[in-house]
Amino acid sequence: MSSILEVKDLKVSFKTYAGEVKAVRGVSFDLKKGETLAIVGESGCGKTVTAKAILRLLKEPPAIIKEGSQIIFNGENVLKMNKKRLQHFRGGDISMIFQDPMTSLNPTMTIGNQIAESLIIHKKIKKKQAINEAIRLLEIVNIPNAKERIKSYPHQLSGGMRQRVMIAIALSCSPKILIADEPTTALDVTIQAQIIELLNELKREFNTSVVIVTHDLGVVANFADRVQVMYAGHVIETGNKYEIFYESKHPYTWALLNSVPRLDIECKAELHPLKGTPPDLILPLEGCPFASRCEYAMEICLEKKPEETSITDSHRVSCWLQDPRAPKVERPINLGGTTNE
Amino acid sequence: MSKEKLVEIINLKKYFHVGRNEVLKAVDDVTFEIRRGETLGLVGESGCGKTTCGRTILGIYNSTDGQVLYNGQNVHKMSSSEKVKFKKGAQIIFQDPYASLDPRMTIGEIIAEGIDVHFKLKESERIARIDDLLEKVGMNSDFRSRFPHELSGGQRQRIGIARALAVEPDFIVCDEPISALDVSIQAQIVNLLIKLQNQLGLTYLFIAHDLSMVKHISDRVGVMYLGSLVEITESQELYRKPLHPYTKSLISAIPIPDPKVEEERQRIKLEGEVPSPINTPPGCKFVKRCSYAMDICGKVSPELKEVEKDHFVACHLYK
Amino acid sequence: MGRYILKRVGLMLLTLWIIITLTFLLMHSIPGDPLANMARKLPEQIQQNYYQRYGLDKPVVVQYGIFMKNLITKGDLGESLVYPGRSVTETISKNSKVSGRLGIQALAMGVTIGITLGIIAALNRNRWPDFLVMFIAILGVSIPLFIIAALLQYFFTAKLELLPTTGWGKFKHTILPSIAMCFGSIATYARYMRSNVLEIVNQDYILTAKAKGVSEFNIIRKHIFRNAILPALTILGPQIAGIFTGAFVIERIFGIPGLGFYYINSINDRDYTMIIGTTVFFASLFIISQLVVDILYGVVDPRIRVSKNSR
Amino acid sequence: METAFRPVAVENKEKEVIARESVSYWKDAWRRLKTNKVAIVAIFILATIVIMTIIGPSISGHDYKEINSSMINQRPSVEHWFGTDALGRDIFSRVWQGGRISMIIGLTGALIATVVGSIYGSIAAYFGGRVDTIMMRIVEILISLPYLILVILISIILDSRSIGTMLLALTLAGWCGIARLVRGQMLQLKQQEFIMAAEALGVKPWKIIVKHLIPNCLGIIIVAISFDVPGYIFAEAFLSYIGLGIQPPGTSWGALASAAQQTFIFHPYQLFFPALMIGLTMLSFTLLGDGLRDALDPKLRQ
Repeated sequence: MSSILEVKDLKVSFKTYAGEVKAVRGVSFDLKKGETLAIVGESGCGKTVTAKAILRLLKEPPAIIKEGSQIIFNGENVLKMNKKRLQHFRGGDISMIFQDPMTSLNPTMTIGNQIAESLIIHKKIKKKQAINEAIRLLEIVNIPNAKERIKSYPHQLSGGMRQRVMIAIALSCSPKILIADEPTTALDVTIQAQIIELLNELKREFNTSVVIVTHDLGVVANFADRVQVMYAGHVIETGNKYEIFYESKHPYTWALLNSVPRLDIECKAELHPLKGTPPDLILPLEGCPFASRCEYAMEICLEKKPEETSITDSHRVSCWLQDPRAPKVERPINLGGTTNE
Repeated sequence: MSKEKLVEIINLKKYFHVGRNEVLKAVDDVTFEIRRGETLGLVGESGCGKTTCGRTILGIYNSTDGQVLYNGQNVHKMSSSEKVKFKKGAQIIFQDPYASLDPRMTIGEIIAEGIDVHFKLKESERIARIDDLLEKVGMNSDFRSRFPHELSGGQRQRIGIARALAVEPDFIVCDEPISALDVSIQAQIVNLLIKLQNQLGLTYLFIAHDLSMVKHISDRVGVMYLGSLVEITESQELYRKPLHPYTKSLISAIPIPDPKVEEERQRIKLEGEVPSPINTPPGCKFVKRCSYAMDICGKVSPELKEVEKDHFVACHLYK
Repeated sequence: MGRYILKRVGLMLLTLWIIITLTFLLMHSIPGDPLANMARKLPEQIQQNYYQRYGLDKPVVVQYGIFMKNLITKGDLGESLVYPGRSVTETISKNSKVSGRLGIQALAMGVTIGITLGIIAALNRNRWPDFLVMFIAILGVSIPLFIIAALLQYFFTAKLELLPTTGWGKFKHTILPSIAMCFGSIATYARYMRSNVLEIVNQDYILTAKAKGVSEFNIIRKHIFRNAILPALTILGPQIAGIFTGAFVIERIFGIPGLGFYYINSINDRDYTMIIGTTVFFASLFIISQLVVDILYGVVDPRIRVSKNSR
Repeated sequence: METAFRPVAVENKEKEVIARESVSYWKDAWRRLKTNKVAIVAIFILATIVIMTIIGPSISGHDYKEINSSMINQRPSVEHWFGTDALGRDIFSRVWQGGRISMIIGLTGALIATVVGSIYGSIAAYFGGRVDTIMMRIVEILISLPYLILVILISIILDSRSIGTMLLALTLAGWCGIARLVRGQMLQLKQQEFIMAAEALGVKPWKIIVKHLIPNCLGIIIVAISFDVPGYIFAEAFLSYIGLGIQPPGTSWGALASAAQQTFIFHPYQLFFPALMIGLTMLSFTLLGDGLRDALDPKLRQ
């Protein structure tokens, strides 16, 4: 499989009155055709910033994409695109769904017009045709009464419906990549399940590559092929979902998996939360960003940033525990075995 | 755990008038009990009335009808001195760690607020008490002079807990205390709540929409849908053997962080969305989305019945 | 919607009645009576006639009854105290045309220029067009109207001799007064639009539009402009008030025979019937225009339109 | 190198630590305001003007009432720094004397309106229900009148010629805006969870008002004052212009400017100085208000 998107050494900072916040600190990854990549991490880890940077949606200033960062789509550097090309790229080649469906639709425009807008731009069709196409799209995303609904304004729809409209807009021009930034976080569980199922169906049908940004490991287990775990602007571990869920190597990944109770396991044992809080991204960071909260921290962790180690072709991790000189540490979770199937 | 009832909620109703002839039945005829020393979880999707229910139980909202008995006393019919005593016994922790602390007060002042109402302490004792409370929630005394905006979400939530503990309550309503927090921080707070419960013998009403977390922390769990309590039982039982069609689909909708389990899971699809809680028609509120719906469901609203030992469900499927 | 309008109109009539009553009673509560000052030197008999003619010999309540009856049945606001025989209603209807023309012209100019400048400023945030517009806007709210008017007169008539200083009748007479009057509106609208646009630029739906590949021009036109301009309607009410009071000063400086001009004269003459009449007229016009603005806002903004329909 | 791989105990794991220094709300706001150069310049200008209105009238050596028929309409000179008016009075002294009146009216007017409006608004918000409805209906009616027309009416009735009656006329309807603002803010605050928490703890109502509601409203009230002051100075100038203001020999910036406006074409300097002062004051208050709003707005705080 060939890569459709490659991100190399992406660095993003924000200028604030308190100082420079280094939100993304050298992130590299690639996305293969038809694959779903999940970017996982807690708020402030840089996952949303990374996603927005791919479409160049960050406001510059205050955001600065540092020199040397590369985002390559089909061999073309997104960061070097001119205005015209960028407009075609956005929506045509790649599109995005946002976290909060309540605020991501224009309140004074009917949803039909909002869907048609992108069709008119990218498919160069007439308004009337576009509206017909919009009705078809609404039917695809399972909105009942599409012909009537097309005339609705966003506030007349529920959160779940709005997110469906967002999906319809995103998929309207059959983009090659869909970026979904916490698409279900603002929704209720039953609606969340509906939306995930819809996305699952659609990505198969359209053969779209998906980057999903989320903090919900359940969604990841259900939806993703590959997972990338981020912490304080760094990718600390990446691998396919089995590697991450069953054979992860980074203490932070362990902690993430251990801090959520599982509905299907009968176990009243204490959760294993992470201690403390993530580092302040304004302050300089030396060594491993996770060292201050890591149970297995060694002296070197506080001094030197760990290099990336390859475990398998797909599985890579940045942790000093992988060094041959480091003590051997048992993975403290055993997710496979304790389920009561 | 004893079966002694600490709080009894009997046919509690809380309606809001939202316009001419429009009534929002946030809590509609709900009956359950909270036993001393237990954690009762209350789950449901947004708008199901779980938060309103918790606030009405504490008397923050007046009830429209029905009773809340705390140690046998009706919360909504207390004299003002009884009310002060009740407020010392029953406390609340809020959802939003940003809105629940006064931005103009120091952490010390926030925690001391309850102490000043219910105890007469000398200044040195007062400070010692604040430090002790900070210690209890895993923070040090440096925080006493800090302001809320300097704290992270998890830290603020700890302060919220310390504020509630300051009056030495035996019952705490935890109103979605973790839903605004990051996963790793959620676990910290949940562990803290469990630790405090064991130490102090607290009783919790734990309100949340995250069923996995509720199941983890609670002894018993109640499920609400559009203002009604549809099912209530022990937390393991609820997962093992959900009876109400809504509970079944709710459990089925929750993704499990385990790829192999997810691949094998068969989902019960729940179509449509939660209807508007304004001017609801008679009958079971779940009827429109229920795949087992019968004629009677649209006419008579089912009563909460004990169908198995300690397992209550409001559904016409169970006689 | 219909019910909403009905309710608003009802409330408006109540407000109007309160204002009329208050104005009337306040004017009649002045120590002595309205005529005391001017009629003092007149012989007893003439004074008597005078009082009778205006009904001032009757108790205030009766006077109020007569006033209301005439107002409601005939739209009659009485007769000028200072210029006997001159009907207040007629004076108002004649002079308000002049003021109306000037006011509408100034309002239209102020709103259009203000909105345009505000958008330009916001889209060039922290660059020179922004600073320039904000400078103009701040000057507009910092300098009293009569000083602006004086400056305009000085440059355009005394120095450049392009336009007439005072007078009325031709279009050229309206140019300077309109410019002077709309300064405040320009300033307010420019500031308001600027902050509106800046807020909207940060909304999520603008991000959605960008992600769709909408061009910058179309984002401004279709997404920013419409959302920014709708709330701008809500401050039209105070603007209209500003135009009214602006007229008092402007008409006097430029010697325009409008209602403001007569209002100030009647204040100086203490012509009470004229004051009552004109005040009532101004207040009603203002209240009605606010109502129209509100209803208009409900019609154009889908968010409000629908929520009112569903009620 | 091997020692580098010894596990270290990461200290202070149990207790939460914070890295940045402690700042209170007001201190933080002041820090923000200080970084706003425009606002600081505005404060500086205002301070200068206030000081000059106090000492200005007595430093030129000419009393502001002193008429000198041999020195009428003099241009600015060493003797008369800002020139003289049609009666030969020293404009320098008159500008500062007038400024005194204008500033008093602006500041006291805003203060009275703020106090009255805040109390009115908080009462309405606190009691809610019918009390609130009636109180706000009254405000709605007052607000639906053009403000200056109301001021004119009241001035005529009070036959205002002194500062006192003028202040009365200006503030009688001027508090409505603030009342609305404070009520809105209070209603919003009442819904906040920290107020609910205080109620749940059994804190007495008056203590909730004093400790929570008022401190949290102070920010917007301060901003409102700084935007209100120029409004009163403006209104005073307007009243003076239409002949309902301060009467000679007393004066104000508005009265000075309106007197000079008629002969502006011949003696522009007579208008220039009062107009400059009005403009500078307005400008400074507006800019200061902007700065305060940015500094006190909790939405921008992170």
